[in-house]
Amino acid sequence: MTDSTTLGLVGGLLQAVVIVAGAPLLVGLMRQVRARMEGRVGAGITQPWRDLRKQFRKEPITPRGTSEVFRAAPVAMVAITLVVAAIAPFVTAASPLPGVADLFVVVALLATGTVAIALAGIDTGTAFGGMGASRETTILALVEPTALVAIFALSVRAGSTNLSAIVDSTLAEPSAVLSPAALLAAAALVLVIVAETGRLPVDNPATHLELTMVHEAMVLEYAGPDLALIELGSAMRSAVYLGLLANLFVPWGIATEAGVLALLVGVVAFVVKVGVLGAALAAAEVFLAKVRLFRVPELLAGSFLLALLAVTASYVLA
Amino acid sequence: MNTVEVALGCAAGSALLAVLAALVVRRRARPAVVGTLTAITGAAGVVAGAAALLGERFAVELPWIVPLSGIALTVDGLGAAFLAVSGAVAVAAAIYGIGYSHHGLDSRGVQATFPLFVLSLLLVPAAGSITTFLVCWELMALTSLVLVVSEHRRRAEVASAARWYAVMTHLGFVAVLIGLLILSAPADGDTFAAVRAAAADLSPAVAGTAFVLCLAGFGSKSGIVPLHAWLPRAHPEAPSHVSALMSAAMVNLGVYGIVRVGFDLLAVDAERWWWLLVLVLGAISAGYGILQAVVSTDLKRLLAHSTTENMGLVLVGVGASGLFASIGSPVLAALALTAALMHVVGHAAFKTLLFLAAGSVLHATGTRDLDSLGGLRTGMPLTTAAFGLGALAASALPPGTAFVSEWVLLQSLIHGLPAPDAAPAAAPTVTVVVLPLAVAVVALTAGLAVVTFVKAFGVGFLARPRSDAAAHAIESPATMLAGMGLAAVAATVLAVAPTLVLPTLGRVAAGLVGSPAPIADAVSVELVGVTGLLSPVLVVVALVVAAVLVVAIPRVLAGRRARREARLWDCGGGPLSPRTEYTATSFAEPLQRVFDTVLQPVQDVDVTHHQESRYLIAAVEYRRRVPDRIERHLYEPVLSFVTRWGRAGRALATGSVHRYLGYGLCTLCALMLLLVLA
Amino acid sequence: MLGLWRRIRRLGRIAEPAPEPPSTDRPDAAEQLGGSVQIRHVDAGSCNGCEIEIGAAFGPVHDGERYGARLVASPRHADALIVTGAVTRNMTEPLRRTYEAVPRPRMVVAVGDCARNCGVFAGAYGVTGPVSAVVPVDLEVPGCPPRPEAIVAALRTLTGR
Amino acid sequence: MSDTAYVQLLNLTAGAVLLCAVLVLWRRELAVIIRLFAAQGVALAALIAVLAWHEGSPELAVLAAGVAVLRAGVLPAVLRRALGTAREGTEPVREVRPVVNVAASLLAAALLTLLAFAVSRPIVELAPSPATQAVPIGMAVVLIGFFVLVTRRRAVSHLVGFLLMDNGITAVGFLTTAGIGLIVEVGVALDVLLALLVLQVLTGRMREAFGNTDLDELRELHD
Repeated sequence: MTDSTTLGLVGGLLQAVVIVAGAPLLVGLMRQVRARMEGRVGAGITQPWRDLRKQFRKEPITPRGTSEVFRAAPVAMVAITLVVAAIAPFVTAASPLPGVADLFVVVALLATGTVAIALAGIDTGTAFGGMGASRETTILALVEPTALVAIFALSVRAGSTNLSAIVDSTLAEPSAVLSPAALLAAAALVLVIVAETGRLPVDNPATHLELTMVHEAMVLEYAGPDLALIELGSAMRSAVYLGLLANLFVPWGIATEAGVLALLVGVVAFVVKVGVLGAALAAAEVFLAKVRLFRVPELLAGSFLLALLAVTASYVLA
Repeated sequence: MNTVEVALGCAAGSALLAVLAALVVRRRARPAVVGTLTAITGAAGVVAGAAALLGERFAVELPWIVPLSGIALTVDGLGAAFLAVSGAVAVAAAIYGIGYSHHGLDSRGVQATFPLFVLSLLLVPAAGSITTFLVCWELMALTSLVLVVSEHRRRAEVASAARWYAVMTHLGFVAVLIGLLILSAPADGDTFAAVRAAAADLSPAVAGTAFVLCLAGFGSKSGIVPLHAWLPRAHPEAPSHVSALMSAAMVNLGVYGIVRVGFDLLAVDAERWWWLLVLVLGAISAGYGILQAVVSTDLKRLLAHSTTENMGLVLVGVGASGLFASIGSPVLAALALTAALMHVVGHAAFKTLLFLAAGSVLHATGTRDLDSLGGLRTGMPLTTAAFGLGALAASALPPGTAFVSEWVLLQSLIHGLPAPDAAPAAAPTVTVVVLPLAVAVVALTAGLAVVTFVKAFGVGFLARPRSDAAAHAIESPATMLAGMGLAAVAATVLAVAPTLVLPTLGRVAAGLVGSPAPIADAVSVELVGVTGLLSPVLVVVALVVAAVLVVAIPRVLAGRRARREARLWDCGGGPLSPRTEYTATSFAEPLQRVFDTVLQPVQDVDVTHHQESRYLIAAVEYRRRVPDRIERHLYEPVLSFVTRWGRAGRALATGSVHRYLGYGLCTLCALMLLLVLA
Repeated sequence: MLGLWRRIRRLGRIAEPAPEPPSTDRPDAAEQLGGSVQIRHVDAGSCNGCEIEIGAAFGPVHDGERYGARLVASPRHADALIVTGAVTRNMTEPLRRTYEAVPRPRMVVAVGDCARNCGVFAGAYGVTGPVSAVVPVDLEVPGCPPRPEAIVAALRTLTGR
Repeated sequence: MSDTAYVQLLNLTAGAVLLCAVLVLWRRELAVIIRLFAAQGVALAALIAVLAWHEGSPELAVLAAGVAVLRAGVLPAVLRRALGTAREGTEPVREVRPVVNVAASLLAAALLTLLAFAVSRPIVELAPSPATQAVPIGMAVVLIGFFVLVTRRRAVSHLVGFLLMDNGITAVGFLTTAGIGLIVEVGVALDVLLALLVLQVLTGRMREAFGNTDLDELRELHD
């Protein structure tokens, strides 16, 4: 058993635990930041965990006329996100499953999670479920090109789409982070993340008005443990996306050799990075309003342009 | 006496036996006998292909069959791949057909044509000479045409669809004919070997013309934009197992033709612009096809459009491969070509599955309109499972069949760009400009495919039935389920263990472009020459483990209350009627709005008022159509032109015999004059 | 944007300091919730006076969320219903169905005099009766309309924070 | 200054110039567009300053200062005045409905950038140096400016488009012939000012004539 494999296994397990435990806290942190900037006190960053604990204890409800798809979707979504949380380089650069830690695979896996929830939304047969599914998949389809071209821009430098390889190449030459290519790609990926995690200005996670919902509309039928899984899953998605953004561009602190201290530093660095990113995102949201659904394509076209510029910039500006 | 020869012999024999049986066996037993024999034909084809892929070579000349040139059969690696695919699709379709044929498809003609169609599908990739190829090609076109019209008594649309198909496929045939004749003219003999030998001293102009003609002909066969117009008409109207054969096996042969001509016959004088053309056509087809699929509400039409999309992706791979070969990086060329071949195989598997499932929906409900389907999962669980599997495979999501091939394709595209600090010569401007756009197109296609199949599966099979037919649907007979089962197994195997075929296809591709094999023989997909590693089986295992954890841990930690059934949350109002559900049309509406500059949908709203007061509305009617723009702007002018000339020509034919004889005389004199002058 | 930022800096915290936690005894369902109560609001026929006060209770000044209460969009997500107004005939069945849609353990808070005893609408022809006549009520908030402080106090009784 | 730092700074400033052009295409509010144009002026000046620093030539530094004053100070001020007078009028101060919708024009900008790259690749390979490597960005800015000129309806955004083209030309000029751009720059600046004044007068006249500056109104003059 080589050194990197042990590092991969231990680190993978560790970072999965960290993400599952920390994702609700991240959501709590973001709510707290918003509350403070709106002059409120806020419920404290542990509130999401209280909500989850309560919902796990509540009674599960099966709406009549829904099928296994409806019941399986939350499990599938959380499971997929858990896999990503275990394999992508968050705490350690080495991955437990190198054959899965590929940027395409990760992006596609997260998309699969979205699809599971969308199918569940359709399966309820309510108008809101279908509406949410339709909007969510539309946004998903329009985000895909941006995501993949941005990946392209990142992987050209590393010569591979393997996440560990990209992280290592960034660690090898830190100056590349300040290159226009990297910055443009980062900007594009930020927009991708905003769209995929359903934050403002694409979707308002705190809305009560069904007609403006995207993600919420699909999960209106879930109750108790199923709902808890959904909320945990979407919290983990945000954590995973932010973690990817952080470590693809600012990987420093990530554990590269096995060792308790290295892993500890890795965990701390990861938590700090994601926390800062999340707080920044939440703070930015205070200044934003939700754009109309049919203005979203403009936003995504812009991000696609940024990604494409990132690719060409890496050739134009040697 | 090698396996390929024996297997091909068995295939031909059982096919002819099937034709005979179709003519003599009485109606009730006919589908079973014909289906079984045709399945044997397909299986023999698979065996032949597999044997040839494993290295057996086979060539035979049968001068006595066709006068003048005779028949020459040669099975090499490339042909073998397509042979095996056609055979496999045929097995599933034939078994399925046994149950499917019982409503009106068991007439002698149809039953006798089906085995011939299968046989032609097996012989086209096995053809070793241009004459043989053209003969089999035409046989394939005619038999498929007969099968397309086989339901014309039941539906009026079939006739027009068949007309479109007949015209386009024969124009395509003419193009291929001219192209191949140009190639065979300088060669001695018309075997592929001779043509290959003679191709070296073709002038670039001639070679280019020949290639473009073949591209047009073969492209129209695989539904490449702008020659796709027949495909979304003919494929839906054909009986579903025939649709499967056409959409999963026949279209592949167009790709086969392009690869055969471009990489094999004309390999020596292939030029970069050929492959750029192929790449661009492929990208356009992929994007346009999937856009049409997203907005179409007819289940089988949706699948047909998605066929155009997938063939487009294959051509993107082929074009990229040629491009890489032309800039001198054979490893990437082999990789891209492998991706294309793998996508052909995967597409064959899941498109068969999807068409067969759609057929069993049609069989059970009598409708293909997604807007009136829904809730089929209760009535036909197995079909639902089959279609769900196919949808997952088609939407390029892990763990799905198409994901593997698209991953390999993307890998080749991405590694096509060398590191930025490499010498400019290593990265010609064209690649730096084209590759990112190609990646973007593939990505957009993947995204839209997700929407398409979420729509098809979710709206068509989940939720609540939108019509009585859908509410009372019952599961299909066992043979149909068996056909679907075979396709489902194939799709699953290809998704989880793609390395059963990938390295072999890699060797085929490598042999064509002259490079080392691009994919290592391992459990996980491991690229050779460039870094890239994907192991689908690990993805599956990881997902299963994670799912178990996710189910188990909360139960252990938080206990569990009893599940309660409750009425759907209808905001406290009355029970929701199916009319409040999202339909396929409404599901695709946002995308249609986003892309309305491309699609230009036609929609109109009529409001009928009460006669008492214009403020009271009696009814609101909303109609929306998404006409095919390319068709409107490319085909209709041509058609109107042709009809105009037809009208003009009618003036010549007054019906008087003397005038007709006069025409004859004039022609005769004109010819003699010509002879005198010459 | 900068202007908004400056205003945020200038205003700082608007919320008033938390008053003493209420001493009223909690319904035992509330004990199982552990400091997190998600609330679905149902207007069973109110004059919207109570709605305004509920809005105020979740506004920045009183900030009901700081005690772990949150308004949600669907009764499936909810632990408690806040019902306002005398239950009209047309809202009787919807109210019952909404209650059925809430997963157990569940509670009902009747906010305002109308919800408690139909207030001035008692005996009106369109009124079925008070909320307690349709669904079991766990907690009542008097007042017409009740002050936001009272509503916040009721929420704190549920969350126990 | 160290070579890598020079390259980094050069690239960053060039990237900023391009980014401003793209954002002009993205945003609708005319005020924001003008601010973006000013930002681009700053970036351009910074670019020239970096060149000056690297070459250690004082006149380049002077030019950088001049560019900063003109592109980031004077021209935006003039534009704002035009906008201010527009505000007093009844017309909206946003690019309400461009000829090509925003999403499409962003994709068009992407293609234009690729085109610029493809076109200027040979030029770059004549004398590959960090400065010339950035030439395609100047080209792209020129093309995007032209695109703005073509597809935007409001006179002010037309002016901005025109000025974007000019910025792009200036950038190309400095990146290729660093140092002797003085005469070029002065001449360009002068005729820009001239054109700007002309258009300024035109917009004034138009507002008097039609009450707003939607250039489609000019069709009226045709007959």
